[in-house]
Amino acid sequence: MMHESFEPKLVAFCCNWCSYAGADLAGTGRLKYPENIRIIRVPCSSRVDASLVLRAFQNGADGVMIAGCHPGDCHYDTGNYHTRKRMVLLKSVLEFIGLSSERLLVKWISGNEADRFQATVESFTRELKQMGPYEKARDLRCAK
Amino acid sequence: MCLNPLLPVGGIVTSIFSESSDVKTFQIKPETMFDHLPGQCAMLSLLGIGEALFSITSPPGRDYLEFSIKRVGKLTEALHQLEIGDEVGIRGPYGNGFPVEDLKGKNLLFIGGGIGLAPLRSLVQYAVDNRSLYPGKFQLVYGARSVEDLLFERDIRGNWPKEKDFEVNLSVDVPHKDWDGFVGYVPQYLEQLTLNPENTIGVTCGPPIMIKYVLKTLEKLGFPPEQIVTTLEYKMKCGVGKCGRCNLDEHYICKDGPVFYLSDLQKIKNDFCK
Amino acid sequence: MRKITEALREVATKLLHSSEVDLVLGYTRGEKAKASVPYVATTPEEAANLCFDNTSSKALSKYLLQDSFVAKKTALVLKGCDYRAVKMMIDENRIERGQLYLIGVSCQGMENSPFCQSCQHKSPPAEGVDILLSEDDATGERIAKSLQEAFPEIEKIERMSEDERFEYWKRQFSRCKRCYTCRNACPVCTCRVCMFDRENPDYIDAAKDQLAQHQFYHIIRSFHVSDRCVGCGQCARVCPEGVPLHLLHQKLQRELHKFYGSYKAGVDELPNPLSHAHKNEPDFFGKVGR
Amino acid sequence: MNTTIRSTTLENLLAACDRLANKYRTFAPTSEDGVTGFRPLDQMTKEQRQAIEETAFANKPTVGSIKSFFFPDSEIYIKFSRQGRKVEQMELEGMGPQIILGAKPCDIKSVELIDKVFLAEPVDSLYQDKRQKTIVVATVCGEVGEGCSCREFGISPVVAAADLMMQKGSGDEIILTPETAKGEELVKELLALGSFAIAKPLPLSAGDTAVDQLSAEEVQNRMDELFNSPLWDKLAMTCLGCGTCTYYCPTCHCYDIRDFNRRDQGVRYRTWDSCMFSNFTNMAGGHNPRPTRSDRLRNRFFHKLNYFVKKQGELACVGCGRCAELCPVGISISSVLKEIGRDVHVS
Repeated sequence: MMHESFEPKLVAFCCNWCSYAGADLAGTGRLKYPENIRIIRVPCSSRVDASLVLRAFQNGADGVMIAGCHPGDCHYDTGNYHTRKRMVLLKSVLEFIGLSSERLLVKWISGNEADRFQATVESFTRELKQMGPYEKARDLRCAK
Repeated sequence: MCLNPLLPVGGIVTSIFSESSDVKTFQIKPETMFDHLPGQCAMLSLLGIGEALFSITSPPGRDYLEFSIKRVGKLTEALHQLEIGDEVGIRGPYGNGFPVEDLKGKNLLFIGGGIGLAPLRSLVQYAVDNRSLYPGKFQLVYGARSVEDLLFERDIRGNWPKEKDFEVNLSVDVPHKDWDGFVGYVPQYLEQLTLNPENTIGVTCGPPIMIKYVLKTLEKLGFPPEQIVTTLEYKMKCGVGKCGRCNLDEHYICKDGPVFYLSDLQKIKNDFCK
Repeated sequence: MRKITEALREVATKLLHSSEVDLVLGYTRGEKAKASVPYVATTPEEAANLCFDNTSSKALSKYLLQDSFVAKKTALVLKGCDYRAVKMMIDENRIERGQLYLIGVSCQGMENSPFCQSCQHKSPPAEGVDILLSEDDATGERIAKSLQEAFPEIEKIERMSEDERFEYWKRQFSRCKRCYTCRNACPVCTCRVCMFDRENPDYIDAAKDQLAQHQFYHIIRSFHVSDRCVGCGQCARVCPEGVPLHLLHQKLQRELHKFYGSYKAGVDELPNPLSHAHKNEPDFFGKVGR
Repeated sequence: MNTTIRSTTLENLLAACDRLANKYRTFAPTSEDGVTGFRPLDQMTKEQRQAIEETAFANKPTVGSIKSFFFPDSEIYIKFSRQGRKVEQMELEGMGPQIILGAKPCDIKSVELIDKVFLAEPVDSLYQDKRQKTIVVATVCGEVGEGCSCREFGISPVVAAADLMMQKGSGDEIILTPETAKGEELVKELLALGSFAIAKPLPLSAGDTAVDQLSAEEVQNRMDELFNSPLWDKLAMTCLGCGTCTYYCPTCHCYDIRDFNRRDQGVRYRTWDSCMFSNFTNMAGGHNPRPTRSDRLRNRFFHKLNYFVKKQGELACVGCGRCAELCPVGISISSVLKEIGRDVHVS
């Protein structure tokens, strides 16, 4: 059941050195990607811990994406190793508590992969539209 | 259902004066003005950020309320970004205020420390405005950490020294090249001044550690506990003696205080400044 | 556990008598003969009140971080799980081994605790403690179970649909009042200032009727202890609302072992799995990105 | 003239309450995952509904007390939204009338103690509104429960001053005797439903004389003597500094005021706070008048056995036994009363 009118809110934590550069390149390259995305620039994908992801869902995000450098390319050497270790565990917790872990997407996107950034945002937005609005982890005192 | 005492009313900021790098004095006109005693406080609030109790630094009888606020935390930080014309929540007055009746006809010794001069200023100005009721000698002993931290320049160097029989003594904790006044802590300064406890009431307000030693020094200088008045400051949330946190023994500082005679404090078992 | 109690009293009396230690931290009979409670003996006479039985479950090691213990030479009664928590705090330089006299006890398992039924570290290693009191009566309720058998509820929850799982945990978390007993009783939750106690910035909102805030607290706390949990079972035992937190921690530990190999906090050496990361670890977000 | 009525079974009474759901929301004691507490009838499973009778007529209170009906764990009292620099407050929908079935004598007394604080000037309107809109139906205990000491605090387990008294008649019968106008009004509405009959009130035992009741005066003085006793440091050594004892104590009424906002909207709410947390008194400048756990623990017991007596004339404890049962390390009011000794009882 597709929610035609529903426009999902997608919060993307983009690592400054790779994914943010990729998103920037997509922009300068006139590659269109859905404007549902709200990009938050982080020094490294490992800056994002469980509390930031949950805070995004609390504030009404329908999907959270963490985009970092490909393992091995991290500007800080081991940053994305921590990210993948932490996020696979967070996804398990979300799943165990019934909070639909597929709304948390982790993707490695390097500085020159503008098309990969565009494709990821498009597919994730489509999936989120399919899943519909996300209420399970939202703080009900603030509007969507 | 009666009105909820915790609901603030609106107040417009009508003037802002920077006393120092981290203290600003705000003049606020509440929608419904309320009269107050010197030494009473009011809750200032910014919806979404927080609420805190501040002493009213303007004397009673004005058509505005003044608050001097030092930047120490989240709310005070936000208050410091207010501009003239902004709205702020306000409710009060809270606390018992200074015993203005008992002070009539007495010599008054005001002892302030840092931002602690704010509640005293309300009393000093009230006494100056009603000099006939308070004909005695006025002495102010006011200390701050540094020269830049001395607040209310307009009063301590401007109006008050010009008042009849009003002796102003200022001190700073750290020396400064063009400071020729006393350097050291207020309790030490008291011992050097000529203070005559006879028919004099000492009123003090400042950081807890200063109050602790000022009270000791005043007693040493012959002031009986009944002639020493102090204020205490605890974390306060409701301001109406119900939320339970600001108790000193069984007294709620927001309702039974913040002003206490030393004679009352000596009956209290708990030490307000451990 | 009667023999251990007698041996414990004897050791404690000797230690206090010779003032080799300032105090002995152990257990004593609770009021109304319910579970035994933590107890501090400071004189040889008080040592006679010490006891150890299958309700001496409270983890005692965290008290050592309190100012009232820091300057004292302390003797401490340690079950297998308690020893693991103490070892971790020593390795993390939070407490001084030199200030401690460790009295290990061979534990037969606390009453109705799934952790104890599947525990593989019943008593502290002899070389890790100053004295090891053991009692070879096999009457303890030790029916060794595998982790799967001891925590059947985890499979039951995993088999539920996503909505059923959400409803289950929503019902549990909605009873939570955030009294923080689970955190204060947890021997491995030892940050100097807990992020939930910070006021500026306040990471968590104090509302007790918002499921999102309860989820935030319980997910992050179980996250923080996932590679430190020593399986003492206190979190679930102390919760006044009966929230089965041990399932959350056990599930997370199981996931961690599945992804990154088994690690026994307080047994294997530091660093714990989540505090380091390497190139050759499996990458679950590589090709597929899901 | 209070008209006692009889219901054939408790289930019949519950069904009647369901039919009155558009006017009253009814709460009853039951258990969920092994923890007893009050839950609305409209959100109960079948098993929970069947567990009501046993929980309501047990000789011990539920884990959660009725305090939370009047002083909820969290309560929004301002809702606002912000456009630019202008802040606008929105209307909050009020609460409808509610019925609490099965409140115990100790919990009812604890609400009376909190009344002394919240209904004193300036009256706490949030609390007062809930007090006025709630009908309390008491169920007494047969005798003092295993972990309870209500008698020591002048509370008889067989007497309760509530709007209605619910007692077991012969067999499965339930007898309802109104004691206030609110109770009387509910009885009228129940009678109108036609499934109740007028009955003779059951003899209410007068409750035995205060057999070993503590004298508030004596306890207060004894506490003053114990101010510098090593007891507080001793208890504080094993105390965990958590909030269980204060959140589950029916007479604890301390609260915090907090703001929650996201971008341009938010709320200000009141929520339970605990004097056992250091943030309770920790000030922005870093000064904390009660810095150690021993200070806080002493303050908590002093408030109940000394300060409240000095301010309100009564001990702030109803002997419900929750602190003894729920404290993870076994510290409770009796740990202090033991130290106070025997000679403080009403002669």
